[in-house]
Amino acid sequence: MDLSLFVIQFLNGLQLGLLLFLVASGLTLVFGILDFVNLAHGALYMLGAFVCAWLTQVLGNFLLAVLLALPVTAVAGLLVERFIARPLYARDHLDHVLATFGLILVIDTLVHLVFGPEGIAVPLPDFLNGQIRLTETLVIPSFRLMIIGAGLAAAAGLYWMVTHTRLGMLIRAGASNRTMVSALGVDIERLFALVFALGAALAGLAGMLIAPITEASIGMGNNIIITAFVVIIVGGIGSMKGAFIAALMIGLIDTLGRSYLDDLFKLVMSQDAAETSAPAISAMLIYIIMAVVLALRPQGLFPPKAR
Amino acid sequence: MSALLEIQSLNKGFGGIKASDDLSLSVEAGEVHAIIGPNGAGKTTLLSQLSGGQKPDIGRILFKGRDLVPLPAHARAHLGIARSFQITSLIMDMSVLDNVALAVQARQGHSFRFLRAARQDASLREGAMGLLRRVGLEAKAQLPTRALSHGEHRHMEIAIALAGQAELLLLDEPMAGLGGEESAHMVTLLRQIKSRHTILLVEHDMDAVFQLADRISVLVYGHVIATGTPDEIRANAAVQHAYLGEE
Amino acid sequence: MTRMTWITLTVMALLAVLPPVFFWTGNAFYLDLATRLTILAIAAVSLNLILGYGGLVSFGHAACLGLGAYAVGIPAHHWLYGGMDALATTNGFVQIGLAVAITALFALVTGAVCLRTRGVYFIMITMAFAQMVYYLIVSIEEYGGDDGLVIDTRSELPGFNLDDPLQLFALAYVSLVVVMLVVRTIVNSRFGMVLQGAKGNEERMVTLGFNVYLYRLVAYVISGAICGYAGALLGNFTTFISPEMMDWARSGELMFMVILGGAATTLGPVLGSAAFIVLEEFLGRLTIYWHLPFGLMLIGVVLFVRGGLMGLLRGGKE
Amino acid sequence: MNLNGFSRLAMVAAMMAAPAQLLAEDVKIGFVTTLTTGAAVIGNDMKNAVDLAMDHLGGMAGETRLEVIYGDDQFAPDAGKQVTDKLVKQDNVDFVAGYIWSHVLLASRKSVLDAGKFLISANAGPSQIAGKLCDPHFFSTSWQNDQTPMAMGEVLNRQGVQSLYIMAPNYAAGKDMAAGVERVFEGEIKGKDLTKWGADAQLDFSAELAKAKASGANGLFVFYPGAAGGAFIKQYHQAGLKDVLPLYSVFTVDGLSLPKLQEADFSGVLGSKTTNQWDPSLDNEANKKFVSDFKAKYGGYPSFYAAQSYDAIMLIASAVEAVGGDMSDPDAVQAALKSADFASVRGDFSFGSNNMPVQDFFLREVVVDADGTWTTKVVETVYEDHVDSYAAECKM
Repeated sequence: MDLSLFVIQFLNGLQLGLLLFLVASGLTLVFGILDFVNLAHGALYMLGAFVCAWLTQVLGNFLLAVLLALPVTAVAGLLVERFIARPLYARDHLDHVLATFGLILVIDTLVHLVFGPEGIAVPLPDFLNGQIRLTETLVIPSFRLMIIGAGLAAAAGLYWMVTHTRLGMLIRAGASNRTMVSALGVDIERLFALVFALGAALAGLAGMLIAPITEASIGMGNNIIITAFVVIIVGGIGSMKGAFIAALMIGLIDTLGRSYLDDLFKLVMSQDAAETSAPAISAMLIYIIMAVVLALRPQGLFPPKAR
Repeated sequence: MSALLEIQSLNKGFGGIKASDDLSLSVEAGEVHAIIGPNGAGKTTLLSQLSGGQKPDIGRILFKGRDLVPLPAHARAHLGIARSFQITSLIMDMSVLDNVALAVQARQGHSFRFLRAARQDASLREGAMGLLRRVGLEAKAQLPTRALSHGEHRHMEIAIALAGQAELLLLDEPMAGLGGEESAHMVTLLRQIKSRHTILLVEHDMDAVFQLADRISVLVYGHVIATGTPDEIRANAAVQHAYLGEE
Repeated sequence: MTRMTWITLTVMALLAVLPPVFFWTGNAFYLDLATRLTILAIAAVSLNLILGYGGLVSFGHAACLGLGAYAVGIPAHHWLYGGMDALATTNGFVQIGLAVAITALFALVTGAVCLRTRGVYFIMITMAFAQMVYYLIVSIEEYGGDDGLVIDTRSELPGFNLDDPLQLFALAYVSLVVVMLVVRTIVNSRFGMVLQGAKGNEERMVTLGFNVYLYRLVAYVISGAICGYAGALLGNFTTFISPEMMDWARSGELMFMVILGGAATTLGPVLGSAAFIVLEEFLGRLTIYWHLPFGLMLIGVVLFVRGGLMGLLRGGKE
Repeated sequence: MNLNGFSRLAMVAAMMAAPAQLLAEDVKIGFVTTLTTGAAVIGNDMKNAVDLAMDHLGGMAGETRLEVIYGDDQFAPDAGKQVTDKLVKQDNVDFVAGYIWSHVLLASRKSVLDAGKFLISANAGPSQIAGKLCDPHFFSTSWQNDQTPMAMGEVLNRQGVQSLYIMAPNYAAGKDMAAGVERVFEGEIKGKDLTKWGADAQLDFSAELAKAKASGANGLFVFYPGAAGGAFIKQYHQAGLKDVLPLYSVFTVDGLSLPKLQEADFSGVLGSKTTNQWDPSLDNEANKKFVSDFKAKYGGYPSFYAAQSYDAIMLIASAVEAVGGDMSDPDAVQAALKSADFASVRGDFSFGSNNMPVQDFFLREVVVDADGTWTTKVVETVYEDHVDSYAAECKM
């Protein structure tokens, strides 16, 4: 096996894992603290990508566009919280799933109406558009390294926030004991809105980071949301640590599966069969992992302490 | 009299808190055995371990000589243990009669019967009506459960516990939240039941406990500090300390 | 109750009469629409058994629909193009039997795992299993993979010619009525009482001595098998089968049909699928942006209409 | 006026028949394409071309009024089949045209042909429909999937490329494209990746690109239609593969992706090569009119999808005119279609035995035009009057 190829694929997997973490962390926050299932979380990811792409075209500067697009997605999150999530907190998960399923349709169509169907390409500044040569054979696009860097920074920031700030303390308390938090005299409505907005911004950030690679396109969120759910279920709902570990795990498995599974399959089946079944089986891998994890640990790998 | 239920060195912890701490206790057949103790003493946790809702960390629970610990909750019910809940645990969306009929159905064996309409099944209906008559809720049989008062819910709990014709009834605070008249009514009801069942009663209402219990065990921090007749317990210094000393 | 019975009979009578009338007056397409509606209604009724009465929110029910369709498509495919002689047949009894058996087995195996979990974990793990089947089918080149499977021949049943759209509709309609009666009987039986009791209060049912897990598993298998039957009909209706049928969005639509119509009611799933299909068709004609009003309506129904259409028909009281 | 019962009846009958006759004079064309999801960018381009063709025709084929009804396949075969059913059964169209996607076409084919209507593909050309599933009532104004990549294989041979890595989406056309280039290319195939396609297609190709590079191939052949094409090109450049692993693409760099690539200034795409049966620079009257009017009306170059859609409408119009709007004799309409008596924007055009076009294939290069817009021009002719590989399998 080619070592430098493996390293590159490992970095690719890491990049995917970190993007997944950004989406999943918001999801697990909303889910763990608000007990709200938000299928439309992926739509916020898409919204982030589109707003950022549009701003990049208008302003001509990607980084500036990201800075401006972040609060926009946070506000979008606030609106979703106020008008859809809040009236449904007291209802069961089924209602959450259905309402946010409807919201996906609405946001997808609105984006189609506003930005057109074709998606938007995002030009990068030159210093992000090249490659970085790590060794003679190890060359990686610099933007992908930046995604890894930004993802790690966001993860570190989240970790610091959860462990060291008052908001983080409330979040931790809220995840395990909601009545206690409200008994402390905290305005639970404001806390929930804040958490929702934070989750939306994180998802939006993930969308902004991927847009220069894949372009902002309609339906891009539906692709990632299911994977993100797998991540938080495997990690244990409400657990930041679980989300982080599961995201990296699934990012790596998915990428390495796509890279090596067909070679593996060629050992036991015809070349053609291997080439067509490998991508499908590698797509299946993450679900298999989830089923196995849940069969053994019905609460995920890192269940938060008793609620 | 022989011990129907023998609890041996039960331990159960949640994080740092010990809900059951080397807890041993025996319940004689035919007696009303009351468990009292301050809030957080681990009374409900004890009942949950008996009915199968929670598993002890260590310890044995012998029912008629057989260890219950490895058995799932539904299997314990088949052995003859029924439980009522401290917080009313009824199926609110169903009618009063349906709730009790389900309990009768449970006693009659498995319910993998798909064809005959259960609501037209005389053996279920009549059995359930009989029980409702015993607890005085006959007239409200067809109402949705959520339409009944709290006191009536407590009576339904008793009817459901009786439906199983269980040898051992685990009653978790049947008087909780009842007004004076309702309490008196409940005490009368339990007196009637007493002759036919062994009862393990968890209760805060001391008047009721001293009226009903043959023996009383006092639980403090998951440990039994005293067991005895009502008179013995009244006189026990440790109990007085546990209840009054910390005030 | 009598009022509900009247409404149910009226709706079912309309569903029986209107489609043939459309057909005879030269609107064959509306008969097709009604057939699709009827078949999806069977799937929705089956989902209602576990979701409405059992409280088990399965987000992977479309997998059973797809598996049922492939159970028709794969034997037909081999019959047309050779290979796997043991499987090659157009015999409707074999195909439909296969559909029911496979989906029952699928429900048994996945249900055994899924039912160990609760709440949102259950929602997600049912979806995960459906996705696995989706990708499994995609990976099988022989059966068209992503492109799906075109079957140029329908199931052969004595006395029925399924190539005749009227007869296909008749079969679907009769099936729907039978399935509604079957589910109704199950729900009212002792078994059904346990299932509903477990939805209302699982702990209570366990303490009473019911092995709730087992009852739910049996309900899950029954529901899956009925949905597999609906899938076999759907395969015969479309003569085109693709993994798309099992997409999680399809499962979401089935859930929506049940909720829109009114969960835990006999007629609800039928009303829900009717409303769904009709809206999809006619909003889609008005604008390519029909997902916008459709999505808004979905949100509106969840927010404001408790008990779905059946709730409205009952006059608001639960 | 004094009418007896019989003549009254006759009058009523005549009145009822009259609108039916009027309707019969209108010939209806159903046009199925993708109008939602990201792939709507292709569908809109095709729709624009159809509208332009209708403008050029003045909405008439000779004395007969034409009407076009659009259907959205939502990028999914089942939805495509459903909308086809509606066009055939409810709108009672005479022709169903369009179809970007091979799997949508395969799913919908039976609905159209069983109803005795004519099916005109304006893009998709899966191998089955050119071979064993061919049908007298099916025609194509595009190509069989294998042909364009075969032309690319020929180019690779001529340029002496030794080894190749192949990437394509995992669906009917993707597999056909890979098969096409493999059939002709004489060098070594170092590896092949088929990636997830559909409404939730894989758009991040990092793992595949890394594999392709590590394989040591001399060239990279790709097929990524629509929005995926732009995304692929960007990642190819971000990975810095331009000099290491030259790109040979089909249906990837086109009139739809170039404007976006230009907007994002991916100048690396300039000079890259692709094969096709049409190019905006082709020198014939029909094409000049089509391209200049399209640019005037929609403000950009048409794509090959647009060109094929334009031809599809022109083909239908020619046949309708030839039979004088009388759709009652299917054989006459069939013969009129088969004669392909219209001015195709690709110049010479005729149908082979399986009703697929027999046509030339060109090598094209991405260049900057006089106004500074990125477009393509013809470099050389690769194949002349090329017949697809499945014609022999068609028994018709």
